[in-house]
Amino acid sequence: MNTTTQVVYERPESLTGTHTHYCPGCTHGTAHRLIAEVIDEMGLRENSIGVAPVGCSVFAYNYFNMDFVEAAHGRAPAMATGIKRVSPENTVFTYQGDGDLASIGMAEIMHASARGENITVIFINNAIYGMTGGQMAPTTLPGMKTTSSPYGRDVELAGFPIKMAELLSVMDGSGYIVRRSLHDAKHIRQAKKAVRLAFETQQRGLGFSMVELLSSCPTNWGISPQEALGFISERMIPVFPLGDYKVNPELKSIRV
Amino acid sequence: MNTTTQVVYERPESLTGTHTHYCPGCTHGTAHRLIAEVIDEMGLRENSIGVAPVGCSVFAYNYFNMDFVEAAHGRAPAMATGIKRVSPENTVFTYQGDGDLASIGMAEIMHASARGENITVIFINNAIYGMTGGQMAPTTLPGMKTTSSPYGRDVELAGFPIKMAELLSVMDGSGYIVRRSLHDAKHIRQAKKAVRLAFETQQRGLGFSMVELLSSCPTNWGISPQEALGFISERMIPVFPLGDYKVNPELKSIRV
Amino acid sequence: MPINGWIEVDDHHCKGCGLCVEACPQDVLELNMERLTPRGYHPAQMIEETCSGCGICAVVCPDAAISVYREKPQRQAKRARR
Amino acid sequence: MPINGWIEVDDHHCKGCGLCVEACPQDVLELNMERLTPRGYHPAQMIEETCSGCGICAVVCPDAAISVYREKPQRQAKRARR
Amino acid sequence: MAKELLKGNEAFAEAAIRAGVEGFFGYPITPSTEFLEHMARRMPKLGRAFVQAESEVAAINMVYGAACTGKRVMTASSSPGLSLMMEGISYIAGTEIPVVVVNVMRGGPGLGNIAPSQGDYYQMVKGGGHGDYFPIVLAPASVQEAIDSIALAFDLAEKYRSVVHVIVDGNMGQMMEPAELPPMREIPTESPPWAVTGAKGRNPNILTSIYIDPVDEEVTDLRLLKRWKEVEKNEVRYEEYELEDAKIAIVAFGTSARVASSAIHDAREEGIKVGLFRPVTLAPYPQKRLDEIAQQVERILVIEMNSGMMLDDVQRVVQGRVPIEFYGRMGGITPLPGEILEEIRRVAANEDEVEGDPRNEWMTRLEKKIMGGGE
Amino acid sequence: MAKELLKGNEAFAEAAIRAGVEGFFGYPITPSTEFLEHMARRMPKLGRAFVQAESEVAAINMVYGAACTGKRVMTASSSPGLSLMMEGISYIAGTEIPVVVVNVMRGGPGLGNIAPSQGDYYQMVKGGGHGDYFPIVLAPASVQEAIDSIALAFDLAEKYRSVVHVIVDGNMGQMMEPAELPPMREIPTESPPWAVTGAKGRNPNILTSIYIDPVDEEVTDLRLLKRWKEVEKNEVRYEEYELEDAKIAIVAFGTSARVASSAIHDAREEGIKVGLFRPVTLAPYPQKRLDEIAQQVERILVIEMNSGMMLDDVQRVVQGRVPIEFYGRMGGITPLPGEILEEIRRVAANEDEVEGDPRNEWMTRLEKKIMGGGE
Amino acid sequence: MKETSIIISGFGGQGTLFAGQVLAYTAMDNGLEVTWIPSYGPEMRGGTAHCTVIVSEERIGSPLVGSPDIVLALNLPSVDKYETLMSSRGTLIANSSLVNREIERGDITSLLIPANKIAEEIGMSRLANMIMVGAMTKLRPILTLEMVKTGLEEHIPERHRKTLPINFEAIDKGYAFAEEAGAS
Amino acid sequence: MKETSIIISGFGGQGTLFAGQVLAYTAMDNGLEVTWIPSYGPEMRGGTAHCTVIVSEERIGSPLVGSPDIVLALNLPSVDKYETLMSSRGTLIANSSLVNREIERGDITSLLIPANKIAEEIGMSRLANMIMVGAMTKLRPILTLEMVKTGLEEHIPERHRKTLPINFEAIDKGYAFAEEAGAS
Ligand SMILES: Cc1ncc(C[n+]2csc(CCOP(=O)(O)OP(=O)(O)O)c2C)c(N)n1
Ligand SMILES: Cc1ncc(C[n+]2csc(CCOP(=O)(O)OP(=O)(O)O)c2C)c(N)n1
Ligand code: SF4
Ligand code: SF4
Ligand code: SF4
Ligand code: SF4
Ligand code: SF4
Ligand code: SF4
Ligand SMILES: [Mg+2]
Ligand SMILES: [Mg+2]
Repeated sequence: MNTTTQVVYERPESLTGTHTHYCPGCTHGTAHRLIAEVIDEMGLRENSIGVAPVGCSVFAYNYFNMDFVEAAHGRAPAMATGIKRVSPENTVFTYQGDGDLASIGMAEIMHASARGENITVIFINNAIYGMTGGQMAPTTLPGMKTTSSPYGRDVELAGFPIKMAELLSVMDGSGYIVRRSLHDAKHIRQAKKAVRLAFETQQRGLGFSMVELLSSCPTNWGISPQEALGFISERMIPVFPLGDYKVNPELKSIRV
Repeated sequence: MNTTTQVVYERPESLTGTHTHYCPGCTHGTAHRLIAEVIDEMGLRENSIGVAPVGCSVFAYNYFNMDFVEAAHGRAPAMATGIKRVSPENTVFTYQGDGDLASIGMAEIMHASARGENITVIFINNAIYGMTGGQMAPTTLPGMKTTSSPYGRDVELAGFPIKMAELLSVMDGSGYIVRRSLHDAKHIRQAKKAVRLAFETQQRGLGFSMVELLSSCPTNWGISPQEALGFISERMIPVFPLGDYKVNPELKSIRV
Repeated sequence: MPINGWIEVDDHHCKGCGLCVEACPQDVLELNMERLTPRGYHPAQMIEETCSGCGICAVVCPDAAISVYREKPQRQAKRARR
Repeated sequence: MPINGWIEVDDHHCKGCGLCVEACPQDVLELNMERLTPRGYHPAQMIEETCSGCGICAVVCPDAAISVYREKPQRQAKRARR
Repeated sequence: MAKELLKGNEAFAEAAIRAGVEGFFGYPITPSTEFLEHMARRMPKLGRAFVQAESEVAAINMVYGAACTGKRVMTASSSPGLSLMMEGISYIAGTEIPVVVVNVMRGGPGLGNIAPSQGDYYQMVKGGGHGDYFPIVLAPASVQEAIDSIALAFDLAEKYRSVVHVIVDGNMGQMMEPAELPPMREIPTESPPWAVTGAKGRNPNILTSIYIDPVDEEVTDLRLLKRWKEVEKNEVRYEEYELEDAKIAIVAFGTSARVASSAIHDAREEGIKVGLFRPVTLAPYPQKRLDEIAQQVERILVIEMNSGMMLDDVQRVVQGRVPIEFYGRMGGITPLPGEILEEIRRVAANEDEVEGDPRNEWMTRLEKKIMGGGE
Repeated sequence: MAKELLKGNEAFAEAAIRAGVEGFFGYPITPSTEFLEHMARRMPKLGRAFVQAESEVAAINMVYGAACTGKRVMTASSSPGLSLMMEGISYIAGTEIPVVVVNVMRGGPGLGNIAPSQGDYYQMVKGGGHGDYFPIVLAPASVQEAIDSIALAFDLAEKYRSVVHVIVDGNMGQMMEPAELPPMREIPTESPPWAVTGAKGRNPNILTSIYIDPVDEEVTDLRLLKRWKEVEKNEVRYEEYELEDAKIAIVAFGTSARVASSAIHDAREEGIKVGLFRPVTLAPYPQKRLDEIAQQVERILVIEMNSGMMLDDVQRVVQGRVPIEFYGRMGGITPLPGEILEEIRRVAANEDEVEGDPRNEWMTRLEKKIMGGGE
Repeated sequence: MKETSIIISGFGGQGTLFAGQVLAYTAMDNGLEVTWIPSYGPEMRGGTAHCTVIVSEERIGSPLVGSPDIVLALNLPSVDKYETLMSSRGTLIANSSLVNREIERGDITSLLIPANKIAEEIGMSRLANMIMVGAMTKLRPILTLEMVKTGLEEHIPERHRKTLPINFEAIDKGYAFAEEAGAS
Repeated sequence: MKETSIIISGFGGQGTLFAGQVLAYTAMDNGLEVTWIPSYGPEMRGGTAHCTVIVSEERIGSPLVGSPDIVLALNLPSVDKYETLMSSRGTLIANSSLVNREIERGDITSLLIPANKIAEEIGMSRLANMIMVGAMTKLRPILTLEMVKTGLEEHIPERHRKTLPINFEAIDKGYAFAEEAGAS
């Protein structure tokens, strides 16, 4: 039988060739890939404007092969709102860490969703401040040690992890709010579908869309990349259950 | 039969004698009264520190007969956090409008509740910015005309009303989160019980407590005080359902 | 019916909003259109003697302008804790 | 078993994190401890020829360093849309 | 178009619309709120973007985003609102994109009050945000001039890829004056080459203010500084009134300058040779001309609605050539022509050297005035 | 206590603890984060309050609240974080309560970078917030001096019910130097009379910054200004090095001054009579002494890690008595002693008049330097 | 006339700001320089509302005055405040319906006019402000009766146009009252 | 010695910062002035980590130097960067385990030492940094072998105290290698 070569996987066009500054095994890279793949599949590269946060992914604009802006810490949803309102024809997305989105940027993310801004938010929940060297995030697990919770997060003093998908699903302006994980191939595939649906939400004008991705930070968790994936599945998922928190009925029919 | 005079109602000690600057029939006054009555009943006047917002109630400190500070717009929960953390023995409460709490102060209220700060928040939802002359609030009803939504709030452009009690009830740090109304005697009595329970939550160290009070703004709604009460019951309650959104089980046994 | 309740309205606080007038189940209140308070409002006043001392007017008054009193049989004569 | 899949690892992107090694269901990957990439990492490499072309390694690779190819019977020979 | 009687804030907002503003993002605050309210009425009807943001922090970041698309966008606020925008403004400056910000100043610090003030001079002119950047600052003194300033602000912002502040006080925002609005400008259909619009048929555009390598940041800072030197060369604006033969020069901006001109009018009738130097651009500061004037007059009197902020710049420029006196009102009080006339008379009569900080004597006089009897 | 090798940020934080700080509220940001991390380790063990706030906006408002109770409280951050605190700082100033704020400055504007800078001079010294207020600003130049500054900052804050900024750059925050920590101070048990503590047995205390009647606000502003005059009278601090016989005075603060002192050392070996004037308090600015020095030397060279901000103040003070030159590095670059030595040589050799803005020539030289070959 | 300053002051709701705008429009339409500035801000709820109108043949410097030339005082606090501040030879017109005292200063022209009462008589109590304006056109005709009427006609908001006749009536009544009373 | 500047540079994880701290502590304990300053900030992930140590008998002005007197270069990029910058008559010690080239400058003293290899030989590959420090105490004894050992003993974190002997061994090996090699 004659055979030919089939490409099962190749680097997406929506990524540049630049080597990332992420630590080995950090799933920021995985998230980037998924977004790039989805944008390729939907043919949106030349139409998209990304908004990078302040956080480890601050240089995201060097890795995505499309127009990008860099927001102030936490303000990416406001910046995206500004862009989308004057350029509704563009596909606008933010990429934000948990410090960025859930701590300093809490007001902006809540209001972007309340307004039902037609933007897509990719939210990287790695339970830590990666960029500044491992401080407690709003999503840090109870008891987890960080440089600013050196005795383990004491919920009496430092409060409880914030569940953004749950919160944003309360908002009437939200069209698509889900939580996924990046800890193994199956979950990564599910995450990609969610990213696709989030962009579909925007393309159809169904309001605010957010995909929360449980992500690893081997460096600041102080464990190996592989152990970090185990930490996600064993420690994070129980606190941040995966699932669909809000899905506009119009999206249910889409097959991706 | 001999009779004696029983005092059914007298002005609470926790209010000063100062005439308020509120418009006639504005239920800000009602809310003040309830807080003062509860503080009197619990004997907390000499222990309490109130935090006034920026909003029509900016001068609350002139009306309450206790120590008070004036916060920057929206930041009352942060200010209260600062006070409570260094003075845990004091009873600390904020009094905030919907612009203050749900718009500019969204991050601070969400995080105070996430941290389970042992403070009490009285939230006056009057669906408008009173002080600045009637602009749209995050709680303005769909279709409602304000000076910044002159054609009626268009949810496509200006988003949907934000439901703070629902949102705050998602937070693990919240001990007592309820919504009440000030539109008639029965509801005012229920509101007072809620205010009481909110302060009890604080006294027992059960975390963050918030009472959302649906309140009137006859001036900026452009209707009479009596009509304004009707507006609350007929128009606001359907959008902001009254109820207990989160109640720490330890509170259930308290009779007030 | 004998008097068993009455109210006092404080001129300093009353703003003539009329909420007590609407709320009184005995319908014994009215705004006094003849008189202005020092702050320029027509204050509320009792116009009939059938007040039950139920306190509803005080509960709805945003300005804590109303005090409510009631006659009580002596047995329970202890002054209520305020 | 005949070869029906293979992968290529891009030295420029691979950081030797080992996630592909752990994920490969055919257990055909390993980090090359003999070699450093220009950026100083031990890159992943195929060590056996039993790759199924399943693509799992590429799915888990955070650095999009892996390309995956598969032999296909000619009937379905249309190059897959990328 | 004929003159109409226009309310400051509404006129400025309408001027922005006529200048082709495509996005307004703001948050209500007295005494600038009518600006936002006018935008709420007009922008949706024109199919342009209006968002009442959740805060001034969000508003300036919406402006930041929208400006990145190359469209004309702006915000307007008042003093505390501006403080909340400082981070965003520093980012905008560092990203080198054009943005117009209007500040209708009120009394401070803190919550202060809503009365007219010029107490944000330092914040607006020296850069209240972090890092080295150089906003252009226009300080018009009439409704008409403010209207014209708005279009000018957009032009300067675009020409120099800069932040432009238009600062007025509550008086200017709230008053009505006859003025003429310009015709509607056409909105340009082409985007500037740096704008993010989707990377169709070109390399991606990236707009950022991070330069992690200090060398790159220094190059950027130097580029900003050199551009600023261009601004200093080309864009200095000022107005003079009765200065030709003046022995006393009043230096004042905005409302203070207006009020001073009334007083000068009266003083001239008394035979006092006094004139007005009014910087229209507070940044770039019209230092060359002020320097010349300092060589002509015998005394300078700086008048501000603050504790003496522009005074620093006047002292820096005048370099001790001529004595400088100061008169200020603070906390939301607008000086009246009569007060300034008195000051002019005092300065005209008094030939003493001014010793040390020009504010010292003023403070004593002011204290007597406000403690002994009040306004 | 003996000297230890201490890391700047940690030492400053520990100094605050020893000075009796009862509450720290902050948000991580490079290059000040170790300050917060040290507090996270130490404060809970001491039973004192530590909160990692959700943002710098929240942090400064937590500080604001906590300070209202009369306890010693503080925050620490870096440049963009400071911009977000401007509203809160203006409120604190307007409420007249003592607060200490540490800024470990980095390169800007915007996100910039994390390298050491002095680019927040305007923001910190002139008041980046709205309205008329007067922060005290200390600029220590060694780890030991910074340690001592922290206790001093609390004392000054309380004495004058004022905001006190301690500003250093990333170098100071990150470096280790032998230094001695002071012993633990006792925490006062009594509250100041104005503090909110619960109105037990006294009339309620109200702490606010709103004065809706401009007359009241003006009285407040005047009170602040008069207090500031007291500060100017009592609290000026500076350091001099090799100035006695100097013909050239370098004026620099913080790290720039340290680096300059190395260069001065070397220049003296070459026989160049150069000395250093180092303002320790940037506000109040040591203007009287600088004025005297200006009458002694032949030339002044201002050195900063920014585009020439303190330069404005030097020009204002010197009043043209002696030519002023400028040398700055921007964007996070710390000048090296060798560069400054070169500048000293140049200034010593060159007897030309300096024309116009002292930055003009510097810009040309800097451009050549960084464009032609880089760092 | 070189420059004339007018303050119209009363309770919120008495139409002081609108009355001032009518004067300002009228001045503008007649080729004069003019400024109008209100006391502003709902943040100042309570107290009086007033506006200052300055009319001049030359460019106007200050839009504010310390000593107004003309004051229309619709309530007692306004009389209390401005009687002392007014410039000598100024004109104070006070609404005697709400001002139960005499004017004391002798160096000014003053008129007590029962503006509320007259307004009620013509059937629209809100028009006390126009009664006062009418009186002013008699006592200080920098803007004449006819000019003001034309100004009003040109600038009355469309939704109130039907009240134009009764507004005219109010102005006329004010004018007539002033004419009859003479000034003290 | 008046003032000596030392830069220790390598990949993150090679212990450059700690090695610098050992020198700084040693200097302080021996009554010298000293500053230590790192390249900092996780925001600069990737690239090299280095620190600058300045040791002096007088108060130290600049904690930074343009032309270091001594460089311990643990990897190739560090050699590339500092070889050109070093002051003449400076001392460059390079880790030949990771530096596969010769030192070119002739006006400096240089030593190539296979620090990783020696460290692996003594059984703790992390100690390449201490091998380098040992070599330095031979070539530039501003801080002697004994001083550095005492310094390390005084300041090694408690949890690492058990590694003190092997650290000493590393320092000794470095010293010995430098002694044997002489310098080029
Ligand atoms: C206003 C401001 N505050 C603080 C910082 C410092 N900072 C940079 S990134 C960051 C947090 C990053 O954490 P996260 O958003 O979770 O992203 P990650 O690095 O984990 O991906 C902080 C606090 C900043 N740059 N600006
Ligand atoms: C930073 C800042 N932005 C805006 C304002 C202006 N402002 C004062 S109160 C207010 C809104 C008040 O509305 P709300 O909180 O609902 O209170 P209400 O008056 O309705 O009781 C605004 C926007 C301000 N004082 N400070
Ligand atoms: S620090 Fe953590 S989040 Fe940041 S790149 Fe490294 S592993 Fe990823
Ligand atoms: S404006 Fe509205 S909320 Fe404010 S006092 Fe008046 S009625 Fe109450
Ligand atoms: S107490 Fe009851 S019955 Fe009496 S006046 Fe009040 S509401 Fe009416
Ligand atoms: S409810 Fe109170 S304020 Fe209103 S009319 Fe009655 S007594 Fe007066
Ligand atoms: S394609 Fe599948 S089988 Fe082949 S190497 Fe990758 S994971 Fe292993
Ligand atoms: S997962 Fe990717 S980066 Fe990691 S070792 Fe495999 S190919 Fe290299
Ligand atoms: Mg994170
Ligand atoms: Mg409200």
